Amino acid sequence: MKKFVNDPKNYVAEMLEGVALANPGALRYVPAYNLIMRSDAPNDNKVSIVQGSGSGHEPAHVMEVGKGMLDAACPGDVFAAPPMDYVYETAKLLSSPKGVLLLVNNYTGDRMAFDMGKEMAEADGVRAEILTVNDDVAVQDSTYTVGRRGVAGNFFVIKAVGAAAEQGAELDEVIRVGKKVNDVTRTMGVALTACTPPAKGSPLFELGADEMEFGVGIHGEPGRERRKLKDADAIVDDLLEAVVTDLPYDRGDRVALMINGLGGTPLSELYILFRRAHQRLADRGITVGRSYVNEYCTSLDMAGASLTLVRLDDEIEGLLAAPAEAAVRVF
Amino acid sequence: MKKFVNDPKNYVAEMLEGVALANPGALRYVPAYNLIMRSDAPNDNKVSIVQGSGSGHEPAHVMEVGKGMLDAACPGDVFAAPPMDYVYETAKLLSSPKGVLLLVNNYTGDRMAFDMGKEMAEADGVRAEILTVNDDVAVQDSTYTVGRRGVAGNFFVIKAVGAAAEQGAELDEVIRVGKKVNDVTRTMGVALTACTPPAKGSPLFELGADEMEFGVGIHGEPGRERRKLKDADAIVDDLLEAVVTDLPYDRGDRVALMINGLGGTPLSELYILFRRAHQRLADRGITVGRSYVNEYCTSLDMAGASLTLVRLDDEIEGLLAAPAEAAVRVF
Amino acid sequence: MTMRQTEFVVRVIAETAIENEKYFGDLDSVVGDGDFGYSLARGFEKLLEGWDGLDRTDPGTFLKKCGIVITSRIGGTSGPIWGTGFLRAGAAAGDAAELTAVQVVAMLRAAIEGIKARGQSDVGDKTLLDALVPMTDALASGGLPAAAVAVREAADATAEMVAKRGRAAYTGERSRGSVDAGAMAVAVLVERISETWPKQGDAS
Amino acid sequence: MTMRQTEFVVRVIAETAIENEKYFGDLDSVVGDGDFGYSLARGFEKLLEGWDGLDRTDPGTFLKKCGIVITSRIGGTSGPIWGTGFLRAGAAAGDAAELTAVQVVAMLRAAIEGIKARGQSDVGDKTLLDALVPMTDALASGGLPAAAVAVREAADATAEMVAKRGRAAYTGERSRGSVDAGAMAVAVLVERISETWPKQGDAS
Ligand SMILES: Nc1ncnc2c1ncn2[C@@H]1O[C@H](COP(=O)(O)OP(=O)(O)O)[C@@H](O)[C@H]1O
Ligand SMILES: Nc1ncnc2c1ncn2[C@@H]1O[C@H](COP(=O)(O)OP(=O)(O)O)[C@@H](O)[C@H]1O
Ligand SMILES: [Mg+2]
Ligand SMILES: [Mg+2]
Ligand SMILES: [Mg+2]
Ligand SMILES: [Mg+2]
Repeated sequence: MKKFVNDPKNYVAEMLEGVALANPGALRYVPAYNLIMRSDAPNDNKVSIVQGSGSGHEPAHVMEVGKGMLDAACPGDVFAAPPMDYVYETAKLLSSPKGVLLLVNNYTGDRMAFDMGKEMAEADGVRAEILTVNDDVAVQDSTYTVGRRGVAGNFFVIKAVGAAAEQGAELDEVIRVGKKVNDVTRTMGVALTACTPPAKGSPLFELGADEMEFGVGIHGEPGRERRKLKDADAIVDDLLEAVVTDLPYDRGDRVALMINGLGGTPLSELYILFRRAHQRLADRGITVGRSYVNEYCTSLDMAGASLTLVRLDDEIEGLLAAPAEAAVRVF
Repeated sequence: MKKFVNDPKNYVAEMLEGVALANPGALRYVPAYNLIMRSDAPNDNKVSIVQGSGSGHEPAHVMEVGKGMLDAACPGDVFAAPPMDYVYETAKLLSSPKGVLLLVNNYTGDRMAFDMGKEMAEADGVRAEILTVNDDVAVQDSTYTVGRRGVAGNFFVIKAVGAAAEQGAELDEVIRVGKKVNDVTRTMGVALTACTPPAKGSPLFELGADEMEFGVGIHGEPGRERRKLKDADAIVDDLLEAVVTDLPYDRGDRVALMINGLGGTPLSELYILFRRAHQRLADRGITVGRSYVNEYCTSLDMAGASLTLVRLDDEIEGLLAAPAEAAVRVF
Repeated sequence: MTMRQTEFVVRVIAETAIENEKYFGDLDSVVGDGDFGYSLARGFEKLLEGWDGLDRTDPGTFLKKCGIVITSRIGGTSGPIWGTGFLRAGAAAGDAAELTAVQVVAMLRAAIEGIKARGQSDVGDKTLLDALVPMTDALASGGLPAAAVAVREAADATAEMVAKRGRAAYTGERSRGSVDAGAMAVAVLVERISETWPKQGDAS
Repeated sequence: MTMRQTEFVVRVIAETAIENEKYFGDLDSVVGDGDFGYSLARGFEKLLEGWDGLDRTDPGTFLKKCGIVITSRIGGTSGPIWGTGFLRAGAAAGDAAELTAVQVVAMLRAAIEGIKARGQSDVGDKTLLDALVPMTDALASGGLPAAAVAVREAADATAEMVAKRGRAAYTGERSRGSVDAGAMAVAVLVERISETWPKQGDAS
């Protein structure tokens, strides 16, 4: 296994310790609940923003804790939703008179843990609401499934609700904003390699040298279909077609465009994808108002990328442009 | 080849176009010289800071162009120093009465291109100086070799000279600061996989499942020696031993600690490495004053990491803490 | 089923889940995300860590306490699903000191209803329910040996299904051809209980 | 060597470098960074793009113009090294309309001195100099066929050396056992010139 890992059972705990050590003063770490929280949270005059999810998606979400972003994140093990307890304890610790907003990526396990954790916290007097993120167009929303997955688009929901909460908005208002952003956000992903969960020690699946998985989520599972590998531009065209036609995004729209790396793909390639997407959006009469090229929501070491669009209006653009800090360090 | 790539000959140009498209207004792109520059550069009241190097190290250096960082970067092809022409034209374009500082990572090709480019620019009346970065402890500095390589530590030199220049320092002063930072910066790297240059289309070398390359640079070449893979903590201990004993860093020192990903290693693993390094430094009585965990200087999609220490004093810490912006987008 | 036998069954489940961590994880890797074995193993380890302190007033109380640990400490989909199963089984057992075979079947049916409600799922969705339900039917009509045979057949048969719930559902038609990890885990656990039960019966 | 023959030699070098992009790159992958073939190929492509516009006043001028293109447009170590070689050779040729064999050798010696100065390198450092110098010696004493034989032997012999210059030097002792990419490139180019030269001689 070509990974920096000690005992795989300690993978998440050691990572979280690292995050805490790298952000002394700013973040607090509560090992019992895999909890990373702002040291200055909760704040009585601010809605607390919390997100769980499995680990393995870094920087989502533990490294998105900071001013104008999340107040706390309580990840489960790699690709496993946090146990209900973590959600319950986190909600209690982050309890504010203005309320706690629990952000959930739409997966069976996460939803169950958050539903149950929220119920229990409410029984203890915590004011809590859940907001579900489901931006993935690879999954057809039907009565047969749990519905669309929450993938890299969660960044925009976090950023928007984080900004609104920081500005003092009430819980209802924060939820309105979050729903609004989620409703105009769509993502489609592609994987070039399978990832290797540390506890498994080998890739989750085998992929031929000339194959890719189209329509993947963020848990290393196979996608909608296996396709022949294409060049970068052709892949972008396919991703963009799926995303643009889904909402749909129309001529005259102004959007945020995100190219998100899945973990094993270098920045250089992400910018090559970004270039094409930007050009093709221009061809369609869609203007890129804000650009995001980096890793935001990953699947361990998977080589691959996802493309996200957010339809902007003045309100959303203002929230996305609002100042923010995150644990993931650049300077 | 599990990469997002079109014609490999266009790899660098397409990436640079992407960078320019993602930063409208802020950056200017001059295709003829692979040049990415601040739109507001040159500034008559500021030393211009310029860096070349091969491509494939992103975000170094094109995505480090911005206020308080580089004024321009002119990369060559993947792992190839920029042609002399690029350096010459860049120096002319960035010419300021206060001077141009050319940062060079210490490699034969880069040094030759910058020496020649600088000479030619000077003949055209440009005031230019060269500052060489050589932080890699894997290479023994001897008369037989070109000397130590410049690797991820270049980030700190860029950050410091960028801050000093932004504050209006004169060229001599900027150089003093840069040399000072370079002198207290040391790095050691390890690779778990070989990287795949797009034009080659296959990994540069083969590495057994239980092997790693210890003491690698940033061009995908093999390192000082091939070793048996160890667990993350043991690898950190070896890296740290090499770095700490080199300067050496002593009990009572305050340092910046950087864990730099080489491109294919996810953030989660970098924080696992960071944790151990932080703990071991504490054991040695060395305090971590500033923490850096991310990709700063990569080798395409190579899985691996490097560990950098910078001995801090008030001056260096102030420069590292100064505000800065970079093309690589986080929010 | 006595208190001791209840303890025995839960212990076999826990130990077997821990032993099969890798196998269960590999099953979940085919069209899932590979964490199923890890989640179960870590969760049941936690159950065994606090084993001696669990309230043993009666089988129902014991099962409920197990359910609380599982629900609160196992992550992924499995924590809530398995925890709910244990909680509902415990509740159905009431405060009886010993359970008849009929009561055991009723307990399992309660667990199944709980899982269906929690997972918004049903037989045919390619989940552990597709092993648990046929197993319970067989147990009711033919006892443990029949249940062990039925559960293996049922788990194998999930290979023919298209997943409609859980992570495998995202892959749609591609989920056909491989067995469901949860269903196969139920089969392995029930087989192990069946294998070890006679000895337990003798000993008690 | 006439102007036409000079053009011919440079053209063969350019075309052969472009044809061998992959081979040269693979040689540079063993203990280097794999860009050597790419750098040479792209650089000589640029030379051929502007081919018709190059000043052909005399062989010396022509070689200098080639050197300027190569120095300014090829990246990596190879641009400055190869460009310097062409520039110095051109300078040594002066404005002679045709060069004698002795002048050609002197030109090559000038190129070698230029490369040594530019690269701060010498024979024995495991670089292209270890092919270029023995080749020039053989050319002086035995003409082109002898040079072609000598250069191959010399390039092969670099496998025994430890690199002291260039990227391969970073790997220290590990550089032993594989030939130097630059030296082998020189061998391939000289062999090709030698193979094609007679036809050229006939045609001119
Ligand atoms: N909605 C559901 N209802 C009942 N069982 C389910 C449901 N979703 C998944 N399962 C079962 O859980 C197993 C997967 O568990 P686990 O790996 O913990 O979940 P996750 O998909 O969150 O990684 C599946 O094999 C299936 O048997
Ligand atoms: N200092 C030097 N002097 C002369 N030739 C050199 C020197 N360094 C390297 N070379 C030659 O250049 C070749 C590598 O060229 P290239 O791949 O372009 O360089 P880089 O190491 O910058 O990637 C080597 O095989 C060697 O023959
Ligand atoms: Mg999971
Ligand atoms: Mg190179
Ligand atoms: Mg799973
Ligand atoms: Mg090279």
